[in-house]
Amino acid sequence: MGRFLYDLFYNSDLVLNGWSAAAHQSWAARGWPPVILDGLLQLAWAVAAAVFLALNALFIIWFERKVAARMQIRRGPNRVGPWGILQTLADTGKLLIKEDIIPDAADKAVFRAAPLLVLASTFMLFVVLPFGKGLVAADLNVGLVYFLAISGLSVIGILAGGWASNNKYSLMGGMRSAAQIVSYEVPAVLTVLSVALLAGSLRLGDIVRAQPSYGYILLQPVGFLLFLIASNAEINRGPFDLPEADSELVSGFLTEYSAMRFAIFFLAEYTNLFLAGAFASTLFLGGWRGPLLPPVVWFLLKSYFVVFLLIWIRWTFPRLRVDHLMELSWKVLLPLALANLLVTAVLVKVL
Amino acid sequence: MNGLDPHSLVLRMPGGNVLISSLDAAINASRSNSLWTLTFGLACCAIEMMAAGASTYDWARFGFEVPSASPRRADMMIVAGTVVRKMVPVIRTLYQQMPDPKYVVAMGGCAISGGPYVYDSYTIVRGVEEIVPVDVHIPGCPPRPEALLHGLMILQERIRGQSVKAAPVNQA
Amino acid sequence: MNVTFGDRDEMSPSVTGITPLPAAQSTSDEFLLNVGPQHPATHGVLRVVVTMDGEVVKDIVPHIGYVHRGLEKLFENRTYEQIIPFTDRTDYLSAIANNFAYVMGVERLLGLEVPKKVEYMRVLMAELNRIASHLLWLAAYGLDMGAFTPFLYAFRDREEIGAMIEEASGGRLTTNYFRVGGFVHELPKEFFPRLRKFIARFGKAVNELDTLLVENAIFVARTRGVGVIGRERAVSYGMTGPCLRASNAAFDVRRDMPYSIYPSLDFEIPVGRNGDTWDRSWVRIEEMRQSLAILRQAMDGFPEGDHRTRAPRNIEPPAGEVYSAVEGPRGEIGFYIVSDGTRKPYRVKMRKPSFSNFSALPEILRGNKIADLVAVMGSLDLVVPEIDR
Amino acid sequence: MRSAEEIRDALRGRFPGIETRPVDPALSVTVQPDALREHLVFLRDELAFDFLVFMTALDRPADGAVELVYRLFSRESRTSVVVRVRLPRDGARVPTVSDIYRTAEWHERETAELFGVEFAGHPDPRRLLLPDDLEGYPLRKDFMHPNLVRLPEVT
Repeated sequence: MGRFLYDLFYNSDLVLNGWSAAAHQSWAARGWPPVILDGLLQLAWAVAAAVFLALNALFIIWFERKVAARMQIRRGPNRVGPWGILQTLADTGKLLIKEDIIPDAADKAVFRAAPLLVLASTFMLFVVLPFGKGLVAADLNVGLVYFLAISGLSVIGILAGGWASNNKYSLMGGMRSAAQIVSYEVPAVLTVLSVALLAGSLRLGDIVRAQPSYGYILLQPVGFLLFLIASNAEINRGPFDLPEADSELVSGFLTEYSAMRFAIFFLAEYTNLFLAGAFASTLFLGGWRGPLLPPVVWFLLKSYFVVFLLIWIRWTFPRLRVDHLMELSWKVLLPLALANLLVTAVLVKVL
Repeated sequence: MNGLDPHSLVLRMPGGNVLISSLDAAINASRSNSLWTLTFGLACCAIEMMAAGASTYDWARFGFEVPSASPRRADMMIVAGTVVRKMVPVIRTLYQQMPDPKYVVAMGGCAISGGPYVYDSYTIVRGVEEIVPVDVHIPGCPPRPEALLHGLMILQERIRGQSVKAAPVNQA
Repeated sequence: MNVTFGDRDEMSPSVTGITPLPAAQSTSDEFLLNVGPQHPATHGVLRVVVTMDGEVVKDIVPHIGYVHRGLEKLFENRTYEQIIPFTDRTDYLSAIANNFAYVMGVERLLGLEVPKKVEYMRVLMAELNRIASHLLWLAAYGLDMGAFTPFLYAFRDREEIGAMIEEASGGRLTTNYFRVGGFVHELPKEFFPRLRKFIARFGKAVNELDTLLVENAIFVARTRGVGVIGRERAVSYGMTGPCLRASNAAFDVRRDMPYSIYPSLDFEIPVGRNGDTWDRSWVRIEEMRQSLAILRQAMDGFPEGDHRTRAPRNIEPPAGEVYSAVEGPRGEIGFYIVSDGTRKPYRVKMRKPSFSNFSALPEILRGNKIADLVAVMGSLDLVVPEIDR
Repeated sequence: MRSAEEIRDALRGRFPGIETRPVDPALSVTVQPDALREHLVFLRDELAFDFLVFMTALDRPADGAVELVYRLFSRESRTSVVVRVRLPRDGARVPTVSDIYRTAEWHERETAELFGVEFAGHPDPRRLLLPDDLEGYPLRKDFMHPNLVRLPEVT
């Protein structure tokens, strides 16, 4: 039993593969088509990811509130549950049962679809995310490309939401967001490319395994910084939170959203925050690898550490202006990323 | 409503009362602990409202954390300051834009009755109650942040007394 | 308002009681954006309608009057003493400076001399009030710029000042502390030790705030060269206070229309070079430091004496008129009081700095980017009831 | 540095027959409505009164007049001048000075709606503070409004 638990945590790939093989065998023995089993297994992954997504969002919102409060010499939520840990649950519960308003002038179908689009693109990223050894829904051989492609998708939902609201603030928020995500995608791709050069693979599992014990952060310090900045901008968080800038655009593309639809956006936003941390730790911090502790724990610790960094940044800096934001991407990050890629390529060839 | 009313149907079910009361408990706990305010400062009271949100008083502790600039996500409107006639249509619109259930807190003398401007002012509205239904009045000119927090806790208590069987406090 | 009016460009005039804008000869590139009356950037209830040509502001029309209480009419039916608490509430951030200007005006009408100690107490209170007001500006401006944390740091120190003022006057915000001829209470015994501690601590805290917000690279990039107004234009628009001094015009009521004990105090008047948004911010930070210097001097030279002088019970100034002005946190706060010899003033006109400062907004903003709207409006440090009165 | 006396003499030299008197630390000058602009331009350009502190009005129903008050300040000489214009209560009309002092634009809009004074040539004569449906001029002494309840006299 102890052996089994140890394997479950430390050699999850063996255990999972074993289970999957056994299931396939008994399935085949009954003569049922294996494609259904594959579908069921994928469904199990999806359910697991959904549960994780919800729990993680609950935790991460609470975490951000507490961390921000401590940085601001106050206490943060502490009345609902121990240390206020259930505060997010109360907020979610309230949003669920609140009146859902769809403005008369809105494009109703698109207005309804937008939050789902955003959430779906977020959810899809979990497919390639390696939580631990073998703990990945599908370790695609083009995982990195998949990640880059899907992470750009959420902009469609945001733009749709902003446009469908038929409100100028929403529209401006949506437009800003589109411009921002598209321009920060470029340096993000270039930095990720240098990681791929180092690892010699686009499969995320291979990238994790190819890293030295200290991760790629020491080989790619500039790359890590660039990736952090670019992904921070892509998830629309401060100081790049222009699409939903309170003092300028009321709440940007979210202005007309209420109740459940807002909650979905909110959920997607915080899941994206986690994903930014998760991918940064996968690509630069050695992912789930680490001594002693089980890989899952290492992975979560590293991810939450990066999340903490992002929270720290958010609560320290004022917001950028739109044109400065674009300048930062095209005039600073892009040349840096190119130079970083060039240097990496040369070094990989020479060494 | 006739017999098809879902509330009475549930109540007629065996154990329906238990279901309703535990549902009430869950809903009221969520609602009362997550009151997001519409950022709506009119005058002096707005400064004390800001102070209530700042470090010393920190209303985030009670779940009033998220100041919402858009009425679409606000649960309560704290009318903090003097209401004059030019502002009336705006306040009414804002109230209508808030999703149900929604609450209104009249903070300070001006929002309660017109405060010091009751006499000799040709523009004053004598209390925001003339425009929108008010749940809690908080006296003071301006009320201290403690008074505001106290008033909000009274609002929380009133929300906890609600039941899905009855109409919410405010049926506008 | 920001949401769901039938027509997003403009609220219908029947709803707002506002004259509709003259129909603009709108070309297809123009874009009307309505900001306010309830919008986080307006700090209260202002409304501006911006005509944009793409991202550039072509014209901007401010609408005010959403907190117009008709105070000047109200004053005509109140006795001179009854007016004092109302002066607090016109500009709640500088209640004491407003008290100061009004009470000084009535004293001048009466020909009343106040004891030295009263003058010192007034200066102490006024400077504490100035710091508190600038701190609130910093807090609110931080929010405008998307930085939430300076808000809480500024409020920490502001609470300390509020506690000191409350100890002396009984009120945190609207103090109603001044009376014609002196003060309503003596300063409490614990006031000076507390003030000394505060000065020592705040001297460091102001540097912290400076580096946290005003010296921050993002902040500098957003404010340098943005919202520039030259000296001549600023003067012509009647701007005063930090907004004028940022435009390289060293005008300070404390020095140019000397009152109270300010001529005997040693302090500098910080002057900006370019008249841009950053200069307006820097001037305020620097003024907090100068206020600390004034507080130190006033505390050291604090004389013995009575906290009030014998003023007539019923204040009936002789017929005449007076204009008394003080340097408030936002600029020149003036009370133009006309007396007809009865217990009630014939007319009180309040000259409020925010009114003139705000009237220059179209001039400042024209030709800037729409993204600068918030930065520029915040840097003017507007208090809406002061504009509307 | 000019003193109040020098300013008075300069004004008298330029506009003979002008009525002046000292008030408070400032000098008070009463001018005719037609000559207002000329005086202000002279004060601004020749005597460096570049700062219009405020402008307002006083309602004098006993005299059947509305009195406009312009308070100017010179940063150079640190002196003030009050320029007054007396207008009839009915059909009060005076040329705008908003092109001489930009700040006068808003002050004039305010005075126009509160006192019922017409400023000829004003660039933007909309109401400033009051809602459009308010009738009458609130700061006139005989203003009546259903919402205006007088404070009961306490003896």
